[in-house]
Amino acid sequence: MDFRLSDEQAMLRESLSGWLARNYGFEQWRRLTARRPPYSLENWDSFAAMGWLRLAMPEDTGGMGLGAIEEAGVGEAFGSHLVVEPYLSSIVLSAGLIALAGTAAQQSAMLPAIGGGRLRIAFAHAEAESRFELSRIGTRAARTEAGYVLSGRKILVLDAPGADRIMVLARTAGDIAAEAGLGLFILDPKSQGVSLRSYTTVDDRQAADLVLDGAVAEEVLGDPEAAYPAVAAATDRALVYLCAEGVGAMSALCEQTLAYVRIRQQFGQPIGDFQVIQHRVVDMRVQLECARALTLYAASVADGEPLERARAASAAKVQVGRSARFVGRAAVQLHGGIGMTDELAVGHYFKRLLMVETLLGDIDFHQRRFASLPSELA
Amino acid sequence: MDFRLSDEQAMLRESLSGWLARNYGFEQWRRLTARRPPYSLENWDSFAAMGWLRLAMPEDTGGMGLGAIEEAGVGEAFGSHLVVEPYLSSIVLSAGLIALAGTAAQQSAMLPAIGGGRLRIAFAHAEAESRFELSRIGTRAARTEAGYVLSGRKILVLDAPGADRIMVLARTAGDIAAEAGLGLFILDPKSQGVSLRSYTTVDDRQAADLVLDGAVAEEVLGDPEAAYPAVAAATDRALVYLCAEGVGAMSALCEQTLAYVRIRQQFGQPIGDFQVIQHRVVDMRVQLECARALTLYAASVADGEPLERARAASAAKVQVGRSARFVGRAAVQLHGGIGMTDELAVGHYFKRLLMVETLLGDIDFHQRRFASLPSELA
Amino acid sequence: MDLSLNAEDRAFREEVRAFFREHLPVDIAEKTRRSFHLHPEDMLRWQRILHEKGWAAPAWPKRYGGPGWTALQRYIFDEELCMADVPLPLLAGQGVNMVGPVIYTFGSEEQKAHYLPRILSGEDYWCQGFSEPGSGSDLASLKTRAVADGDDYIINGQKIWTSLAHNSNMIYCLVRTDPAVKPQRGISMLVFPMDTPGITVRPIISIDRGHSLNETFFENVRVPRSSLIGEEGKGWTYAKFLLGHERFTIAEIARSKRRLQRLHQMARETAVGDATLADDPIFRDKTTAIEIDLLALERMGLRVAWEMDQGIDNMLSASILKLRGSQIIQAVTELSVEAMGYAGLAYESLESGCTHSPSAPDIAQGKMEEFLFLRAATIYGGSTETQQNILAKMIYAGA
Amino acid sequence: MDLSLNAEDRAFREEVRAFFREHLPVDIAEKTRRSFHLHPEDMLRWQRILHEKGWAAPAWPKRYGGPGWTALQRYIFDEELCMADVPLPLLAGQGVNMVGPVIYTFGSEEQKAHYLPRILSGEDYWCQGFSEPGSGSDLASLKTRAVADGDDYIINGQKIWTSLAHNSNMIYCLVRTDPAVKPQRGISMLVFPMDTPGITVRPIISIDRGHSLNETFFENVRVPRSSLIGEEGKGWTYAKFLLGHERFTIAEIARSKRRLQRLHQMARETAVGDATLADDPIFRDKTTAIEIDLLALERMGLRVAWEMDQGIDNMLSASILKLRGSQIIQAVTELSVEAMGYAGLAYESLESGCTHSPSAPDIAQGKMEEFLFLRAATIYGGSTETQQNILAKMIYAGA
Repeated sequence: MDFRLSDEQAMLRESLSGWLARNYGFEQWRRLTARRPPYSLENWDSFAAMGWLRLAMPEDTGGMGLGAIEEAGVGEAFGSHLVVEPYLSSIVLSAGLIALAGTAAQQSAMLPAIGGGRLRIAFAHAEAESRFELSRIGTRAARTEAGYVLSGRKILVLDAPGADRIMVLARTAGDIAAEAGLGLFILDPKSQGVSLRSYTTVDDRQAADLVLDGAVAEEVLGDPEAAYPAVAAATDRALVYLCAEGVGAMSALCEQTLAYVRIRQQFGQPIGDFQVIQHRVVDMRVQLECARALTLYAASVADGEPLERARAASAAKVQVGRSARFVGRAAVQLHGGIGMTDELAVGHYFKRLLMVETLLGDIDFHQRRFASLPSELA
Repeated sequence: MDFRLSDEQAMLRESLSGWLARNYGFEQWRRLTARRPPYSLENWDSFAAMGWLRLAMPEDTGGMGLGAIEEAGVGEAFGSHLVVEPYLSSIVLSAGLIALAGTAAQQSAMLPAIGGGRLRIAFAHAEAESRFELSRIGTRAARTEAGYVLSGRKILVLDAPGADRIMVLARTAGDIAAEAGLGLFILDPKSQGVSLRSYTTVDDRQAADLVLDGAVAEEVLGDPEAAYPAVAAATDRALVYLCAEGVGAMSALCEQTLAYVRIRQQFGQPIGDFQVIQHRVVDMRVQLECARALTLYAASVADGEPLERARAASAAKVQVGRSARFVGRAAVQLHGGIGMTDELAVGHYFKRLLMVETLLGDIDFHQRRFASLPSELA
Repeated sequence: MDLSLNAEDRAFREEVRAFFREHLPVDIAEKTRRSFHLHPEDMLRWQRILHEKGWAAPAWPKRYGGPGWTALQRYIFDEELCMADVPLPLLAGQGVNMVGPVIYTFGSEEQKAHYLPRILSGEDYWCQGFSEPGSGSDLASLKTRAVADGDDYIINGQKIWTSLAHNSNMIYCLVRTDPAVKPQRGISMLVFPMDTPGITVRPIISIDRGHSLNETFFENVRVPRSSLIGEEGKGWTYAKFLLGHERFTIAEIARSKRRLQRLHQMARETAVGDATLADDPIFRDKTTAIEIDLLALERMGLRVAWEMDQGIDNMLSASILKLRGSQIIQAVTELSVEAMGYAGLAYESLESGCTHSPSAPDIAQGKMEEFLFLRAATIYGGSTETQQNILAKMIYAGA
Repeated sequence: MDLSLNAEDRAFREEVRAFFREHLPVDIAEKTRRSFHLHPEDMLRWQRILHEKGWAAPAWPKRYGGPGWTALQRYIFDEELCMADVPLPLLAGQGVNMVGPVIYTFGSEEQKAHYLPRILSGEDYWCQGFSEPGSGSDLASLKTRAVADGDDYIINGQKIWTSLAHNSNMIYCLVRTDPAVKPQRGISMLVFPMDTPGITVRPIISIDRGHSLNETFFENVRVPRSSLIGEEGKGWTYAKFLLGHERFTIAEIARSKRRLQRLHQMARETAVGDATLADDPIFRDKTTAIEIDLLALERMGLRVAWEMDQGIDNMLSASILKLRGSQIIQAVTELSVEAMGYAGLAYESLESGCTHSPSAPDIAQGKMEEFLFLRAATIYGGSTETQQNILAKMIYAGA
C-alpha cells in the first residue's frame, strides 16, 4: 500500500493547479457561462495542448495510458475551479467508451481527434422513464440497408449543444431492462431525424433533450448487442470523476467558508469565533475528508475487477452525495444572505454540487446498488 | 378548540404532582426496583384511594368515566417520576380491554376490583415471530367441554410476575395474521399448563415469557372471535399513555440536564455557558415540545373515530420515539461520565425511554403504519 | 380541553373554501398551479377581490377594515388559501402583515387614516428597510442615519435584502436617530415613498436566478417629520413587535402541507421502471417522516393560535415554530427536488421572470426555484443559529 | 500510488488467520462468540499463548519484545482478531497499548527492564489514573497531589473512571507535583502497585449494570521516587503521547465491521411475519448507510496507518478517526438493539457478571450491554464536543 503520488501524478497536479490559478478565476467562470455553448474552445485547446484530454487514452492512439486516479486528479482540480468545459461528457464518458467498446480502427480514427481537442462527443443515455437505471433503455436501433436507424427519446444529454457528435445508447434487442441487446451509436446532431431541445442546466451549463425519429447512425461502436459491460465500466469511471469534482468543489467551499467566517462580524466579533460556527466548520471538513477517502479508494479500483469497482464507485457516490448536501448547505447557511446571491461563487458551487449529487444516480439509487452487491459484511 | 384544562383535569394534575413530589423521589425508586415484584402494593393502594386506577372506567362500574386525556395526565406524571407500578399493563391495557370487550357482567365483576387495587391483570399479546404486528397471533384457543384451552408462547408479558391474572390474546379461528378470529382469555397464572419464565427488563422492572400448554381459561371476554377492534383501540390508548410517559421522562431529563450544565465546571466555566451546549439544550427542548404536541393531539382523539385515532397514535409514537432517542442520548452525553453511572437518575430515564420507544411498536413500525393509513396529504 | 374545531370554525372553513372556489379567477388559479409568477396586475386584481369581500387583511381588527378574525380563523383561512393554490397577495404582504399592524398599533390618527385604506385597496405596496450589509442577524448594529433638519429628517445609508423594493411605492425603515445612546435605543422607524429623491435601488439576483431582493441606497433623502412612526428612539420596540407578528406566518405550516401534498402527487406521476416513485418504500419513508414532523408543527401552531386568542404571549413556542417551520420547509423542498431526478436539473429562465424545467411535468414546475430560494428560510427572519441563541436565553431564564 | 495490499501483507493476513484458527482455545472462542465475559484466568491463558508467539504487544518494537510490525500490519492483525471473535486481552490492554509505549519511550533502563517483560507475560495488569471528578475533558485541571518527601512521594487525592482498577495490580497515574506553575507544567506521571497502603477502590456500576469502572482514592500513599516516569513536570507530555497512541485504536474500525457483520446475521435470523428483518428495505437502507460510513472510516484509517509508517503525524486525520469512529460505534450498536425488538428489553444480570436476554438468540446476546456501555464512546478519550474544539483549532490554524 502506498499513498504517495507518482512523479507523473505530482506533475499533473502541478500543471492543473498552476494553469487554473492563472486562468480560471470566478470572473472567468462568469464570462464563460454567459456564452452559448457555455465554455471556451480556447481553453479546450489548452487542455489538449497540456495533454489533459488524452490522459487515459491508450498509448497506441497517442494517449498517455494513465487511469482513473489521474482522471480523478483532473476532476478534483476542475471541481475546485468550477471548470465548465465538457470533460465529463466528451473525455471521461465518450472517449472512455470508444476506448472500451470501439474497434481498433474506431479508436485510431476518433481518439486522436478527441485528445487533440478537435472532436467533442456528447453521450446520450438517460431516458425519462428509467430514472437512474443504466440498462433500462427504450430507444431502439434497427439494422437496415442504410445502417442502424434510431428512434426514441433521450433526456439530459450533457453538453449536447455545441457537440460535434452524439453517442447514443440504444437497444438492438431484448427486453426494456435487459443488459443484453444494447449498442452504442454515433450520430451527427445535424443529420435528419435528430432534433435537440437545448436548455440551461441549474449549474449554468447546457444540456438537451433529444428526439430520434429514424436517424441514421454514422458509426456503431464494436458489438451492437453487447455494449453494456463497457457502459457499466465507463459509468463507474465517470462516477469517480464526478466524485472527485465534488471533492474539489467541497474543498473550495470549506476554504471560502472558513475565510468568510473569520472576517464577517456580527454581535461585535467574527462569527467564526462562535463555538457553534466552529463546530459546523469542523463537520464540513469531516464530511469532505470522508468523501475524499472513498473517492480515492474508488479511483484506485476503478480500472480493476468489476465487483469491487462497482461497490467502491457506488459507495463513493453515496458519500459524496451526502457530504455535498451537508457542505453545500452549511456553506450557504454560514454565509447568510450573501451566500444566497448570484454574485458570490458559493451559490454556484452549491448548484454544481446538486448536479454532482444527481448525475449518474442519486444517493438512494447508489445506496441500493451498493446493497445489492455481495459484501463480506452481509 | 380549547386547550384549557378542565377543573377536573387541573385537580388530577395537582393531586398527581403533589403526591409524587412527596412520595416518589429517586431513592424511593431505587428501593422499589430492588423488590420482587419491583413495585409497592402500598403505593398501589394509594393510587386506588386517590381514584387514579378507575379514572377511565365506566361510571356504572364505579369508575370516573374520564378518557385518554386524563390517562395521559397520569402517564406524564408517572413518567417524570419513573413510577414502576403496573399502571400500563393492569389499568390502561387490561382494565381498558375489559371495559371495551367484556360483557356487562364481566365489567361489574372485575373493574371494581381492579379500580380498588385488589386485582392486577397482566396482558399477554406479543409473540416472538410477530415482531410488532398486533394481529399476528399464533397462540391457539380451542373450545372444549372444560372451556377454552390455550396453547402457544407469549413473550414480554409486562408485570406478569406478581400479577393475579393474565389476559391472553389468542386465536380461535382464521389465518395467522387475520384480524378476525381473535379472542381475549383470562387465566390464573398458577393454573395447570401455564408456565412463566420471569426476568428483569432493561429498565429494572419485570416481565415474563409465557408458555401455554393446554391451560384452561377462567373467562373469555365477550366474543371470542371478534376481540381485534377492542385490542386495536386499547392499544392506541396504551400508545398515548406510553407517549405521555415518554413526555414526562423527557421533561425530567431536560430539567435535570439544564440544572447540571449550569453547575458543572470545565475549562474554567460552567459547561452550560458553551454555545454548543446551549444549542443542544434548545434542541432537547424542541424535541420535547414536538413530542408533547403530538401526544396531546393523540390523546384528544383517542376516544374517537378509529382512523384518526390510529393515525394520531402512530404519529405520536414515532415522534416520541425520535424525541426520546435525541433527548435521552443528549442527556447522557451532556452529563458525561457521571451520566453513564447507575448512581444517577439520568441513565434510568434513558433506559425507560428505550422501553417507551420499543413497546407496542418501534419508530419504523409506526411510521409504516402511519403511511399505510389514508391521509389528506397523500 | 377540546382540541377539535367547533361548529363555527368548521362553518368558517366551508365559507372560505366556497369563496375561493367561486371568486378566484380561473387564469390566476391556473398560473399559480403551474408555478408561474403572477404579474403585478394579476396580484392587484386578486387583492381587490379580497378587499371587496373584506378579507384583504386577515389579521386586522374590524375597526381598521380587517375581518376581525381569531388567530384560529386566520390559520384556517391560510390553510384553505394554500390548499386551493390561491396566490398569496405577495406584493401586499409587507403592508398587510407587517407595517399595517405597526401603524394601527403605534401610528398617529393621521397615519392610520392615510395609510391603512391604501394598504387594503392595494394602492400602496410596501417594502421593508431593516437589514444592512453589516447587520444581518445583529440588527441592533444598523448604521443608516436620519438627522433631524427643521421639519424634516435627512437619511443617509444603505439597506440590503429589501424584498420587492423595485415593485413597491412605500418603504418602512429602521434608522439611527441618536448615535449616542445604547444601540437599541437610538433607532427610530420612518415610513416614506420610494420615489423620494435620493433613493436608489440596485437588484440582487438570488441563486434561483430570480429578482426579488435589492440593495437600497439613501443619499440625503429628505422626508418630513410626519414620517416618524410613534416616538423617536422606539423603533427597536416596533420592529420586535412586527417580527413577533411574523414568526407565526413565517413557519408556513399550511404551505408546507400543500407542498407535501403536491410532492405525493409528483411521486405518483414519476415513473421508476415499471412502478412509480410513490411505490418506493425508502421514498415513502422520507415523506412519512416529514408528514409527522409537519403534524407536530401544526399541533404546536394551533396551540399558539389559541393562546394568541387568549391573550397569552408564548414566545418560546413562537420561536420553536419559526425554527422547526423553516427546517420543514427545507425538508419538503429538498425532497421535491430529489423526486424530480434528472428533470430538475434542466432549469431555464423564461421571459416572464419564471423558471422552467423542460423535461419536468407541470406538477414539478417551480420546485427547483422554491428549493433554491428557500435555502434562505433558515437565514431570514432570524437565522436558525440566532433563533437557537434566543431560545437558549429563554430556557435558561426558566421558560 | 497503489492502495491495495501487497503480497507480503496478504501473506501476513493468512499467517494471522491461521494462527488464530489453530491456537485460540475452543472454549474461549465459544464464550466470546456468545458474548460471555471472560474470566481473568481465561484472559491470562490467551495472553500467554500470544506471548509465546511473540504477538502479545503488536505495537512494540522488537527490542522490547514486540513483533516490530508496521502500522498496516497491526491494522490487519486487529481486523483478523475481530473477525475471528478473538477476545481482546482486555486486562492486558492498558499495559500493552498505553503505559508500555510510555515506559519504553520515556522510562529509565531499570523501568524498562522491570516492567516491560511483566506486561508481556501478563504478570502485571495495569489501570489508568487520569480523570478526576472535577476534570473530565479538562484534564489539565487535575488536583491529585504528590509531594516529595525524602526519597518518596506522598500522594493524596482521587481518581475516577479507573477501568478495571479492581482487577489490576499496577497503576500509572497523573499527579500534580508543582501547584505553582501553569497547570499543564506541574503534572508528573507516577507508576506504582495497587496494593500500596492508602489506596481504596470503590466500584462504579455503569448503566449496563456492569462493573468495570471505579473511583480510586489515595490517602497518604507513599511511593518511592523511582516511580516517576521520565522527568518531573513532563507528565502532560507523556499523557498526550499516550492518548495520541490511543486515538487510532479507539476508532474500533475492525470491531465495528465485525459488529455490522453480526447485525446482518441477526437480521437474517429475526422473523418478521413470513419474512426476516434482512428483507426489510428500510432496515437494509440503515445497515447500508452505516456500511458506507464504515468503509470511508476504514479508508481514512488505512491512510493514517500508512502515514504512521512513513513517520508522518497527521493529527487532523487521527482526530477525525476518533470522532467518526465513536459515532459509527454508536450507530451500529443502536441499530443492533433496534433489530432485537422486544427480545432486547429482557435484560438479566447473571452470576458471572454477564448480562443475558432470555428471549434473544445467541447472536444477539451482549448487544444491549454493548449499546448501553458504548454510550460512553462519545465521552471517553475526549468527548465529541472536546474533539470538535480540538479540530476547530487545527483547521483554523490551517490544517
